[in-house]
Amino acid sequence: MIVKLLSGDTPRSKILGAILLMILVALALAPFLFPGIRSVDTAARICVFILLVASYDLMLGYGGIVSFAHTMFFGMGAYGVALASTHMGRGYDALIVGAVAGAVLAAVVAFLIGLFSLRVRAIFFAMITLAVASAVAVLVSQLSGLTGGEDGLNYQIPRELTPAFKFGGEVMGVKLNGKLLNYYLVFGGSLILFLVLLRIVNSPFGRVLQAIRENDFRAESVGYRVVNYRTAATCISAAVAALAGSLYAIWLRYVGPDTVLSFEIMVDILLMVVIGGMGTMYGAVIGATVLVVAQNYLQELMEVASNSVEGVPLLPQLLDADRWLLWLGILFILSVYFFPTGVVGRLRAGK
Amino acid sequence: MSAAPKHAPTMAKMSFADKIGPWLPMLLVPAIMVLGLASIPSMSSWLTLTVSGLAMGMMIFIMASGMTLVFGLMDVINFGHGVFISVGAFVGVSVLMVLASMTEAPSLVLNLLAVLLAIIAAAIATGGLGWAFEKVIVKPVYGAHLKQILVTMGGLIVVEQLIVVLWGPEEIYILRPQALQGAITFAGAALEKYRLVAVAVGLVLFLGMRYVLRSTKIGLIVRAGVENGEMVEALGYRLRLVFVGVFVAGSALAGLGGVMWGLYQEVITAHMGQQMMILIFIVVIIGGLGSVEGCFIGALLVGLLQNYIAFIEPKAALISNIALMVAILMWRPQGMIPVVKAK
Amino acid sequence: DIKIAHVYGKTGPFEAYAKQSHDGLMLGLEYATGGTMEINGEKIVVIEKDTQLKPDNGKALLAEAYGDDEVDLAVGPVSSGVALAMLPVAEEYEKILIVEPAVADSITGENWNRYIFRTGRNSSQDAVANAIALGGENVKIATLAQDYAFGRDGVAAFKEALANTGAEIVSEEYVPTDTTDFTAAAERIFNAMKDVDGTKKLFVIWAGGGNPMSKIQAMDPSRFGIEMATGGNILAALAAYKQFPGMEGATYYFYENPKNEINDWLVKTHQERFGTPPDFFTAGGMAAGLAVVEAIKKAGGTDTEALITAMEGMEWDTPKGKMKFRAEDHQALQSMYHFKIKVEDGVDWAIPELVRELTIDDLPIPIRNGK
Amino acid sequence: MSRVILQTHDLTVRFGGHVAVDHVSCAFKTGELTAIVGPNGAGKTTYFNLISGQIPISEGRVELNGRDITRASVSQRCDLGIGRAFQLTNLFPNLTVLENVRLVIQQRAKLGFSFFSMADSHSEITDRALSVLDKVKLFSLKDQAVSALSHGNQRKLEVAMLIALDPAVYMFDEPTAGMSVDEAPVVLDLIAELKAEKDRTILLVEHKMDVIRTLADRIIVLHNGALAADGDPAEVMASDVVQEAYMGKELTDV
Amino acid sequence: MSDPILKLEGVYTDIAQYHILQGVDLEVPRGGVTMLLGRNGVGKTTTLRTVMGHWRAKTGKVLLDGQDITTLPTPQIARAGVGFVPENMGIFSDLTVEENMILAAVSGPIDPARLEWVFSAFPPLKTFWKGHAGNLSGGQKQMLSIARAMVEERRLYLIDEPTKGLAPAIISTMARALRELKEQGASILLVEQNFSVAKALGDSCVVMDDGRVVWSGEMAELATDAGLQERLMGLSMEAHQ
Ligand SMILES: Nc1ncnc2c1ncn2[C@@H]1O[C@H](COP(=O)(O)OP(=O)(O)OP(=O)(O)O)[C@@H](O)[C@H]1O
Ligand SMILES: Nc1ncnc2c1ncn2[C@@H]1O[C@H](COP(=O)(O)OP(=O)(O)OP(=O)(O)O)[C@@H](O)[C@H]1O
Ligand SMILES: [Mg+2]
Ligand SMILES: [Mg+2]
Repeated sequence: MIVKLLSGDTPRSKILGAILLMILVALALAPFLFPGIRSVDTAARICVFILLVASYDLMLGYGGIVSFAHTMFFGMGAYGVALASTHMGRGYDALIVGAVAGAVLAAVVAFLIGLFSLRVRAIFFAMITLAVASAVAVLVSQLSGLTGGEDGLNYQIPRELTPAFKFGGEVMGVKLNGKLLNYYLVFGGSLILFLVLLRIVNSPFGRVLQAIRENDFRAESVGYRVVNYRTAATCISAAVAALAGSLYAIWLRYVGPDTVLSFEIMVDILLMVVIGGMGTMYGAVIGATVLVVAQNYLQELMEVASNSVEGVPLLPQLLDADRWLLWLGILFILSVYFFPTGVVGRLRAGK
Repeated sequence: MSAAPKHAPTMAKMSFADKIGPWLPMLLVPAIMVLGLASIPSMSSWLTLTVSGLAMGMMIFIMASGMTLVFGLMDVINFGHGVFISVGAFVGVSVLMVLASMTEAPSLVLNLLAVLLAIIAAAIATGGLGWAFEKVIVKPVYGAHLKQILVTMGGLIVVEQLIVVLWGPEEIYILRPQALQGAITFAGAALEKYRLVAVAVGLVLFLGMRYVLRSTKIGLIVRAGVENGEMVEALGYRLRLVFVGVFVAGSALAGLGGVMWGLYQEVITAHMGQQMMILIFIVVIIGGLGSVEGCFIGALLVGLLQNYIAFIEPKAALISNIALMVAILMWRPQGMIPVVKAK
Repeated sequence: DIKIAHVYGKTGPFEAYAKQSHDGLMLGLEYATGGTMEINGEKIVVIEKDTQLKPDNGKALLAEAYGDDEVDLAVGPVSSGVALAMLPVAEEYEKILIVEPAVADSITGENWNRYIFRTGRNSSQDAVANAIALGGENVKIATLAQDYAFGRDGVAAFKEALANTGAEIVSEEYVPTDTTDFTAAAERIFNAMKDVDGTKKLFVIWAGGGNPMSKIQAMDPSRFGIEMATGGNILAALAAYKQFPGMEGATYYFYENPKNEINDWLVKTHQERFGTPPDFFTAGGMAAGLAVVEAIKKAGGTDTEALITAMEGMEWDTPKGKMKFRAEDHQALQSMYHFKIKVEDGVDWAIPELVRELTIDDLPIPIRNGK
Repeated sequence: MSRVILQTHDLTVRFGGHVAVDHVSCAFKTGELTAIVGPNGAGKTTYFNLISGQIPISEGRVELNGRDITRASVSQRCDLGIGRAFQLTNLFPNLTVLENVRLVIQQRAKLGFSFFSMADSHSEITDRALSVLDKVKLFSLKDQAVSALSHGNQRKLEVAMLIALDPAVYMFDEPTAGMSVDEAPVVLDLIAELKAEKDRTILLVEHKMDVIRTLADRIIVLHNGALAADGDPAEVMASDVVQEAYMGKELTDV
Repeated sequence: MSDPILKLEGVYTDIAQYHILQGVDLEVPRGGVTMLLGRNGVGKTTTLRTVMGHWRAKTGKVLLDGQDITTLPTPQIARAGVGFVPENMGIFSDLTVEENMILAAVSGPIDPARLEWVFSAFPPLKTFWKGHAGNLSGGQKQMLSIARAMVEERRLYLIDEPTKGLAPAIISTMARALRELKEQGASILLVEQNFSVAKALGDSCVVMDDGRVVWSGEMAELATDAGLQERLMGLSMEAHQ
């Protein structure tokens, strides 16, 4: 049954299995295990990013397609929900319309980009996606009347999903309110879509993608229409990314270019995929968890470290919480160094 | 049975299009200039825009030249290239501040000497940094683009933060050396004097790089090494050494670019190089990977087009570079003068 | 204890501003409590949170501050985008957010809610002050701004304020934020102004990096009788103003300009502790710190409703002289400074010498929150 | 019964000025094994490339079953029944041997766009793949990554993939190059077996004369891109063209 | 006979976790052509790559002219006078034929006389001198690969299956070229599947099976002893002409 849910793609390493299980449990029970606004927020982000990164892995790890437009698709989903909620007023219909419209738009745009440019070399495809993504970012900033420009949009979502909605009292010291429901919406949505992705990469379609990644020329000559497969992968990936964006928008109740469209997020996604392990899907889980936690808590950790080395020359300066980026950078380098095939690849090899 | 065989392969006459094809990119720059002339009503405006556009192109070329070596020839995507530009600028500007007596003197010779010293210092610093970068960060990821993007991004963040630790988070404002301030005006057009320096440096660099790549085997070794390093070593070349050398050279060029750009902007920040990266990528890619000539033409095109479009239709300036890239890739998916086949 | 959260972009491109802002806040608290850091015997605790300039982080961190850390009120952030994302959180938790130094008009405009106060200036204040400084009969002005909402709003506000001064806008140029080459924009402006009569000025509204001023100056606008003009800036940026002796404009703060006790103390203390004079955001941060203490004293505690009542219409002293939270939109009304650039040898920056203090009464700042 | 299945009319390609295939018109019948010989660089591989669609045609036409496929893409031609193995080994290097063959059969079964079935659940495909591997004696290596195979075994896999594709027209480009003397017969026997099935059309580029002598029904000779001879093996082999330009002096005379 | 130019003593080589070479002992006499024969996958290529330093011997020694080169970096092995024609040809396909050859001439510009000699063996290289090597036909690539090794004088040539894909006419010119190399005093270690070429060229011969050398001796001995051939390589006369 579990194997079937995982589409036969088991973690294939005891340690990996254990880690994944831990993450799953932690996320499933996050509001109870780690009560507190910030930690639940972090958990929700992890869920969204797992999904986002997994959708990227479908394209990159399985299809070998390097795209820099993934945040654009993410943003389409997010803005879909935001705009629908702004214009249709608060309500579930707005969420659904926004999410579906976002996903469809993302798929269509992916289709168009794919049709145009998946024929060219990988690196040029990457550059074209970069170009399109930055053009869209410019567009969002320019159409400030519609999109709120640089400032983004704040909007309302159904009351049942906000902290203002209370039902019952407390369970284990956790207030039962709309925020909790919202969290489980994000968690459940991400989980289901992740399992769907897992199924897709283990289907015959997924195998073809891998073959194309390995040798597109040969794949074409045994009869696979490479462009069609790549385009399909890009579309699916884009649509799922958009759905991840919608979940994020529902969670945050805010969208803005820095939050869903920036190149920084694109880099985060890449990093998560690679740290976790490309072409494994489970890598997304590990990469997203590690990185989101690091981004959120590294600073606090360093605060402590910095205080403990006070008096030593230069060290406190380097360990200053404001220098957290420095250490994140070092973490980047070390992780690529020590996990050349990602954490998942490493764990599987050393089983 | 048909005729007895002859040994030479059959050759047909090449069509005109086939013959002219390789030369087309060279014609693009003048073509754009003529187009500009046709659509800009005022002659003096056209002159100003054209000359300063070409000079800006030179500056972009200077910054992109290191990237052409490293990305084009070695196939290493160094996202950290931008931070080398920043480091170059910081080192160069620090040197210039120390040499204030030389830069504030109204003597062109003294001023240029100061700039030269700043450039040398910056190139040494970034070259050294490049050496460390290659050893520590890049070496394990040759051939893996994605990992290159990531580790160099990591390196970028680290170095950027180190700049902040060393120089502080504030932007630093500087003035150009005395004799390089202001503009010269001619025929109703104005051209910043500093841009003339950029043109000179850019031309020297262009010719120098061409010379080195054409008259030594270095370019060949690197290109061959990217395809099949084992074989290059089996021929007897110490590929590692060459790779390190080229990477260091690319980094030093970034340092040079940093000084030039810092003096142009007259304000430097740790992010300044990073902000130029997209433009640099565009130039390297539309030029065709590995081609110094392509990079040069690409940079001039970008410089000119930016100016023309910003003048004719400012709104379109937002995406003019991107549109240029897309147009060129549609025309030639490998870039204008590809030396290396893109993966 | 009295808990205050300072939620701001400590790391990232605005790091320098952030540091000033925080130093200022702490100095303000110190001055207002006479160095005890206590109000009515209760200790003030300041919690710092780094948004990394990301709006989503700003939101989460502010929620954490209100919800988990249970702070009494919050101050911040640097960037307008982050601030706008944070506004609804204050409303949701029904706690006060003092915005400092984000400038977007909409913070105390359309996106405002009653829990939001702002000690920092808004874009209109900048625009109106500059309009007064530059305007006059027979003055012809061209503007150059970044092509996004901030730049366009700034020009619109400037234009609106200029209407009463007799000056006229003859050309508006917008260029992409990442522009590095201003030749084309300058050329367009020159062409537009070439044949205009009157006093010709080119007013530049520019936020962040890039430095159009000196690049346009290098193209010798005086050929066409055009003078450059722009608002004030932080000290580091004033170095670049050395090319413009005699240039006029209006600024938010320059440490030599305000003459009052608090500013004297600020300049002296800052010089002692940090070895430099205080800057833009130090003054702003301090004003926020002073406002916090004043408000808590006046309200007699940290109850939100009491604070709101106390703060609406509250007047208090800052390094910039008297400030006043306007009751309608909670924007702090304050003086601005009309300056003229003087270049002195041996000073690292150009000096924006005071021409005239534009007081609260001189500055008609529109109310934009529909109240 | 044999009929013309594949036909090229004045097939030509130019690279710059170099005419690599020069107006080659030729028809191939079912059940026939045609050997294509010619000096290195004569255009044999290029001729294959034109038929299978790997490079665009400058002039002329290709017809399959009377249908003009000149404009069809590589994968379309593959669907229509043209299959080929490559001269320079060209596989999916990081997948296993089995996966390489499975992919081919899966495409034959038109399963590529099945998103939600599990790939491993299609056991009939796996079984077929295994039987093909068995035929080329690669069964024991089925779980090896292709990149770890020796050169000779990679050549065998190349052949296996073509057999798995089971097209109407088989094009082998020097299938035994680099295969040791005891392995080559395995592949040659397979080709002979295919030929015995009568309805297959086989095109074979080979440099080894003994192979051609035993297998070919017909030989065509390409020289400098042009068709220099076409006909019965013994006759063509004995002709001056072939002897002089192709065979050179016998090795023993060196 | 004088001491051998190349000598492998008990070489074991692993690739990843596989033990590929399992104690190879082999000698290449000075100034002769030594054939290295064996079925597919027995480790011939691995042996050559171990000599070049592409794979490293786990135990055992590789001696070039008496000098231990087991752990020397590849470029130094090459510069010690070893020319290598790898199995996959190692063509730099982005480079032109000319550039491939320029690179192959490690010690300076190409000697024109020698180049003419190379051209006489492989005329197509002259024709496509300025063309991209990646566009050459299979056989032409093979020629280029051999030509690269021949363009400068070497003490020892390691050549892996040079005749695959070559038309008979070219095979005979190539064979002539190899003989001329030998006459110039070079030694050659040649892996070959084409037995008639082996017979015609080889002076001595080494046969491998399963990662070991199972027979070595004079080529003539093997060439005339059908039983031995059958036993060592599964070669039977009827499979061959
Ligand atoms: N893409 C290309 N661009 C330019 N020339 C090419 C290209 N492809 C092939 N050629 C040239 O066309 C000629 C024919 O090549 P082809 O590969 O068809 O030869 P072949 O008959 O298969 O030879 P071999 O027996 O050596 O494999 C060669 O001279 C080659 O250099
Ligand atoms: N990269 C590799 N990883 C794992 N095993 C390998 C690798 N390369 C080769 N092998 C294995 O090593 C053994 C010897 O290979 P090698 O290439 O030396 O054989 P060979 O004698 O040259 O055969 P051929 O005549 O087919 O070229 C083979 O069984 C092969 O599967
Ligand atoms: Mg061929
Ligand atoms: Mg071999």
